Amino acid sequence: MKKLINRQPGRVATWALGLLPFALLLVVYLLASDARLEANPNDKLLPAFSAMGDAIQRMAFEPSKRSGEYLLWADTLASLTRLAIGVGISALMGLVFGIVTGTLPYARAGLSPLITGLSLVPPMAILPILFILFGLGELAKVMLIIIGITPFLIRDLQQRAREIPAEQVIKMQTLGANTWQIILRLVWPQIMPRLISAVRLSLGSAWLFLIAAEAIAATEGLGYRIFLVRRYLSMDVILPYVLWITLLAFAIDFLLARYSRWRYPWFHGSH
Amino acid sequence: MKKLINRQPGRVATWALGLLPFALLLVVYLLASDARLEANPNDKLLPAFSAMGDAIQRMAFEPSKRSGEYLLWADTLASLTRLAIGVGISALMGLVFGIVTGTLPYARAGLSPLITGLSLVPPMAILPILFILFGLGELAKVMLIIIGITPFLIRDLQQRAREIPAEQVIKMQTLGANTWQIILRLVWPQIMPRLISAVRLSLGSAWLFLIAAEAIAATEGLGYRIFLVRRYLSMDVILPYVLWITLLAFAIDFLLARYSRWRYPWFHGSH
Amino acid sequence: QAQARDSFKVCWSIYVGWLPWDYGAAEGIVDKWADKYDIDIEVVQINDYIESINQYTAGQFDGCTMTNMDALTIPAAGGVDSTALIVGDFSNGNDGIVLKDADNLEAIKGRRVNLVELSVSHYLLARALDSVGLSERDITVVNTADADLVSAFNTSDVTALATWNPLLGTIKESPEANLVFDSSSIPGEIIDLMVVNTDTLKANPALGKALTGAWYEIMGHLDDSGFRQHLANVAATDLDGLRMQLDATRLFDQAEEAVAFTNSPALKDTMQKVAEFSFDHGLLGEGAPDAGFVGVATPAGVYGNSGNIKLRFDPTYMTMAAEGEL
Amino acid sequence: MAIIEMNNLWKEYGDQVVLERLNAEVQEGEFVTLVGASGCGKTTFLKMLLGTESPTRGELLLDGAPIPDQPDETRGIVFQRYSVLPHLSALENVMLADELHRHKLIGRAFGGKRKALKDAAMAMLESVGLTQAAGKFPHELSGGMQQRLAIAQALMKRPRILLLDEPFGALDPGIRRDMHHLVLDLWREQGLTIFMVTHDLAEGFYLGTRLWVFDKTRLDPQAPGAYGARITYDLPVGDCDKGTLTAIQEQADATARTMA
Amino acid sequence: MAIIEMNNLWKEYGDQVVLERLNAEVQEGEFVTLVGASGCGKTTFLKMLLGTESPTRGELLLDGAPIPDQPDETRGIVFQRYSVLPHLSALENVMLADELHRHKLIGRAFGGKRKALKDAAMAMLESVGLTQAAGKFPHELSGGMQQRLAIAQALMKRPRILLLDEPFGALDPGIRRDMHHLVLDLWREQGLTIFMVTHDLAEGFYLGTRLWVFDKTRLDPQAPGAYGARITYDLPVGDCDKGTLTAIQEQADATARTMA
Ligand SMILES: Nc1ncnc2c1ncn2[C@@H]1O[C@H](COP(=O)(O)OP(=O)(O)OP(=O)(O)O)[C@@H](O)[C@H]1O
Ligand SMILES: Nc1ncnc2c1ncn2[C@@H]1O[C@H](COP(=O)(O)OP(=O)(O)OP(=O)(O)O)[C@@H](O)[C@H]1O
Ligand SMILES: [Mg+2]
Ligand SMILES: [Mg+2]
Repeated sequence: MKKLINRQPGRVATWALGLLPFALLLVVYLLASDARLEANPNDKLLPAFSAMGDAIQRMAFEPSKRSGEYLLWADTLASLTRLAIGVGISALMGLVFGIVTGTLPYARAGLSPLITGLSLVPPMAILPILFILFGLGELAKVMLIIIGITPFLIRDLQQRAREIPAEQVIKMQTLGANTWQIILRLVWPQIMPRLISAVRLSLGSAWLFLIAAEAIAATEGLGYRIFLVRRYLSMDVILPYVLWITLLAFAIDFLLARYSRWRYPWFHGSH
Repeated sequence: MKKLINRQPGRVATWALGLLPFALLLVVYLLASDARLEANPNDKLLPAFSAMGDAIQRMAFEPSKRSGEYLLWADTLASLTRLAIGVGISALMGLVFGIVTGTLPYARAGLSPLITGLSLVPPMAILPILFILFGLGELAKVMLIIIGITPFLIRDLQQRAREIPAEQVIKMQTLGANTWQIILRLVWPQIMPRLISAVRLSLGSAWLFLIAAEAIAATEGLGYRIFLVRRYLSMDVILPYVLWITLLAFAIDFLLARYSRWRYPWFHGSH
Repeated sequence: QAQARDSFKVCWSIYVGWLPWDYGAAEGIVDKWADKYDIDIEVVQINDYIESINQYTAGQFDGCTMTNMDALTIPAAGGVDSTALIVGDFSNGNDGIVLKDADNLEAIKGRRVNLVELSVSHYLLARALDSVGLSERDITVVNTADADLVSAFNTSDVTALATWNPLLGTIKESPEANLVFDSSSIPGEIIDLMVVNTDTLKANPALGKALTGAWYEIMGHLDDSGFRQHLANVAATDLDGLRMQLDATRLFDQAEEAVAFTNSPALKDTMQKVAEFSFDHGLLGEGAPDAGFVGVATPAGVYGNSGNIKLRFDPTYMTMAAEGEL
Repeated sequence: MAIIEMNNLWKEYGDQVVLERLNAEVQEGEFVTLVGASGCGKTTFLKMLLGTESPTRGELLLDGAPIPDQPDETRGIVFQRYSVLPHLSALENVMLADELHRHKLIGRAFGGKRKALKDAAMAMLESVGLTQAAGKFPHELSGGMQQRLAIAQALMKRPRILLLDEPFGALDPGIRRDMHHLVLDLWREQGLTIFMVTHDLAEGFYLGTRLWVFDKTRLDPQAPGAYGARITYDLPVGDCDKGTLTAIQEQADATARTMA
Repeated sequence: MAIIEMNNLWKEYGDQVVLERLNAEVQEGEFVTLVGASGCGKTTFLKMLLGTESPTRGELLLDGAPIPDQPDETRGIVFQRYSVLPHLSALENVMLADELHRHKLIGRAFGGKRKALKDAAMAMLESVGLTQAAGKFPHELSGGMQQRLAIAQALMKRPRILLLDEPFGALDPGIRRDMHHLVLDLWREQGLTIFMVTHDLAEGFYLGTRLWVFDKTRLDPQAPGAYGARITYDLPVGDCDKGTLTAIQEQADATARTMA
């Protein structure tokens, strides 16, 4: 009998074991939901699957009466656009500042303490100032994402840029490269796959900030819808929305991982 | 003339450069605040430093009229207690599940997909369900922190546990260790310093969740105060509170780093 | 000191008394009136009520919807001279106090009461306690975010709360809920306003005219089914839900009624009660020596410090609407 | 009876044949050194002896029975790197085996028992010349000291077979010679059976009582994985002339070039 | 005039003296091999030649002027590891020097110009025997191929001085001998001046026209950092007998043991 630490489940066992807890969760939900609906048929907290199905049908496949839009898709589009812009800008800033502070000692001395300081400020606590600075338009919604994740991205990429072996920087110089060329041909390309990892790590927070921003000022978006129907405790809408957000988050993460493997084989080959 | 990439600022220059952006921020604030106060002497958005000084004096050194407490300290105590309990429980769960899933292939097959799934669910969107599960008392506040950061901790520590060189696991077995002993004498002690790193990484989110939790339902706490006085835009209280939170976050991070260096010299020596 | 301008921004948040602004914006009524006076008015929806007032106070908006109490404690106490341009309605059951396991208000004694601290719910609670000879010392106030009140009520930790619609309506649906007090017991004290910056209004009377004109045209659609359906959709409810909310609201759909309400001496008394409550809770700022520190001008006279009037109930534009002069 | 016996042993990873048709017997107390081009399967062979890899075909017997399919106390190992536990001091590293044995549940000893274990461990540290370094962590030790510590740690368990995978590859030549003496002394004292992989033919000859050369007898440059390595020479030490040495070296070089 | 000249050169890190009182001249075209115990400062010496460390005292002259205090194109280098850029294919690694030279701003060439650079790079790849591997990334190459690539990359810039820090330490003996031929050929063809650190005395003798032994002449076992290493032997190759070799080896071993 092998020690537990040496025992590997087979393919089928891996799948079965992986799905088991989800199945259990489902059963627990069904039981709890049934019990509550038994006690109060109008209970909204843990709706039956049929109720959620109706809600999905309504949100995704029937045009809304207010705007004639299919709400789920309109919300998804709005939220994904914001997420893309916010994460995109953050990634860009993370890349630029991460490379600059990671590569140039003078830039690091000047900017690192500020970035560390800013990364510790909880953005939700200074909302009024943020909104004054950035208004309440689309910019503000993505701004919260940017402020929320950029310091992390910068610090992570700065770290990664510093981890590039000194040997390679020296090698570049012996090949005649100046500072700009070192950044352009050594640091930047090597940071790119690490940027993708960092973005993957920060996506959870990005979603949180997006949902928070949409609850404050927006007229569509996944977070807005959840905020809006929360006042009526419409869990039949909220739960599918949450599931949908989770799926989207998973899909984005998966796609980024795939892209990175495809685009930067040298990074994944040597790690 | 050395290339920029090869130029290192001296000690003094490092300090000066590091402080410069803070000084600039301060000046910008002063100018903006002055301009606003010029236009409206009662402006609350960017209060003068004297107003903030008064607020600090009032919150920290005068007993509150309503409760007789020194509000800043009472709030700090309440928040730090919640933070400590929340992060402590999360760290414990991260440790246990991280080690178990990182070390035992069977446990990993069973729990990893669930943890990945859970880590993608935005906690703020399922508050109603969290409330029924955990109520609205202290437990709920701590719970939000736990739900917010535990999946990250588990996944990180699982990763770290898997990174322990296979050679060492084999070495333990040749020394006669069984699975339990390998966990107890190899994995667990080696994971501890990595737990501290992971906790440091997650503290930013922990603060966010704490503040969010205190905004939901509370009678004291730093987040509670900020959201309460936001009702009348008392930036003279909010800004010092935010600064204080930033300082606390910085201090905790610093202490954890120091503790880790002192307690786990072998970890920092070989990295 | 404000300049004459020709483009303005006003904001509103999702509450039954202010929902008509979205109808007006969507149906072009606001634009129509703005064009009439040669200006532009942008109507912006902000979900977070407090943030909308904060932004107005900080000068990001020229006008904003808010209650009389918040108008006093946030912009006015913050030194932003504000005018209640339109008195839209008062709460007549839209705000209420709910208890579990008891159907009389006295039973609230000793409980933890969840509500949005320092909001009109808090004021309502103070008035309610007053009416049964209790005070705030007899209970514990737990500040709870409005968005979370409904789900909070499902937990056993919560046995008493005060809130407004539509949250109140949702909570009342629960079999455990007993409404023990609501704003219909203090009619006219919780007033929903469109507040604009006084200086901006002085420099740009066109803004006041256009907003007022648009509002009463919107009010003219009150009984249209399209109007009601629109409001229900925006509020993410159905027609019944909307009717429930409207029934608890005393909407002044005729300008004359609003003018009469504003002119009545009761308004001054109400504002005194509100100011005293606010002062007791520190809402007028630490510098405030007494409840009358911030002066409130009403047609019936000034309450408080006439040297520091920051909130003005001015029926001028509503009167113009009533007399068809817009 | 032979302690280790191989009957037509094969090891493949998917399509790639690493080792093929190995047949040999090793008696208790032999010191077998393994040389061969990089990538020809020496480490893989040690892994099979260790139990972390299992044969694809054929038999690998320990005392006549199939070798256990996971590492245990009968076989000690020293790797080129990562061989000592970085979070324990030198002394703790050496005490570990006894502690694990004494207290199954907590794997730690206290009080008087600990004192006894400590004395035994200090004696072992002395025999490898690390008395001074007892309180130091591995990262404070030089490479040579770490490997000495690894050997001490492995020997505390008194394994019957000691596996060494290029244990001195990263060391200075001088230090390396000191280690040779140490290993030979310990081998003689404890009656160990040793399998040691090395890149250095001279080292292999100097240390072993028996030298195995792993090499591919058939080699397809287009598909280096099509055929596996075999034991091409199995030399009792002493029984070789200059010509054999050169032949071995040249053959191994040719293989390495084709595979690189 | 000598290409490299040292006058009373010292290097210290804080309290620790690494190198002391180095005096020597090296003529253009010499092949200097450096041997010595681990930690005695060979890499530190190369770093000073490279410009990443500067002398604490004394002078280090290139063509009679103080050596530039940062790496540049006059001095190429090959390290034991990390010597090629992992994110570029073998061909791109070799083309890099020319690309950087041609296009200061973007450091990349396109179209016809790229074609020309590519041909030059392919010729260089051929001379180190990597034609087949042109499109592969370094992680797909064996250690020996990576080092050949690193040499090709460095030589594209036609440096006057080539610094090699144990470039073949991680390679199989056979592969290593192939690399020796390669380096000697390139050195002769291009008239390079080479400084090469090695652990292997035989390698040092075989390759160099001149062999330097770095060693501490004074040694305090209690404070290994109190005195620095010097050049204890400076041998023109050929001028040595078996006795000298043994003496060098034993001296170096003794130092290594004290310092380990
Ligand atoms: N887990 C594995 N999966 C697939 N192939 C493997 C695995 N482990 C080793 N190999 C392959 O088996 C062959 C033999 O590897 P091994 O490490 O045994 O060589 P070695 O003789 O020890 O080489 P070296 O002298 O470089 O240590 C190599 O080609 C290697 O790529
Ligand atoms: N940046 C530094 N700061 C302090 N001490 C250093 C630094 N770099 C090297 N040293 C010390 O200088 C001494 C010489 O190191 P160096 O790397 O030059 O040795 P070496 O001869 O190349 O050794 P090896 O053969 O192991 O490569 C060592 O004792 C080392 O600890
Ligand atoms: Mg091997
Ligand atoms: Mg070196």
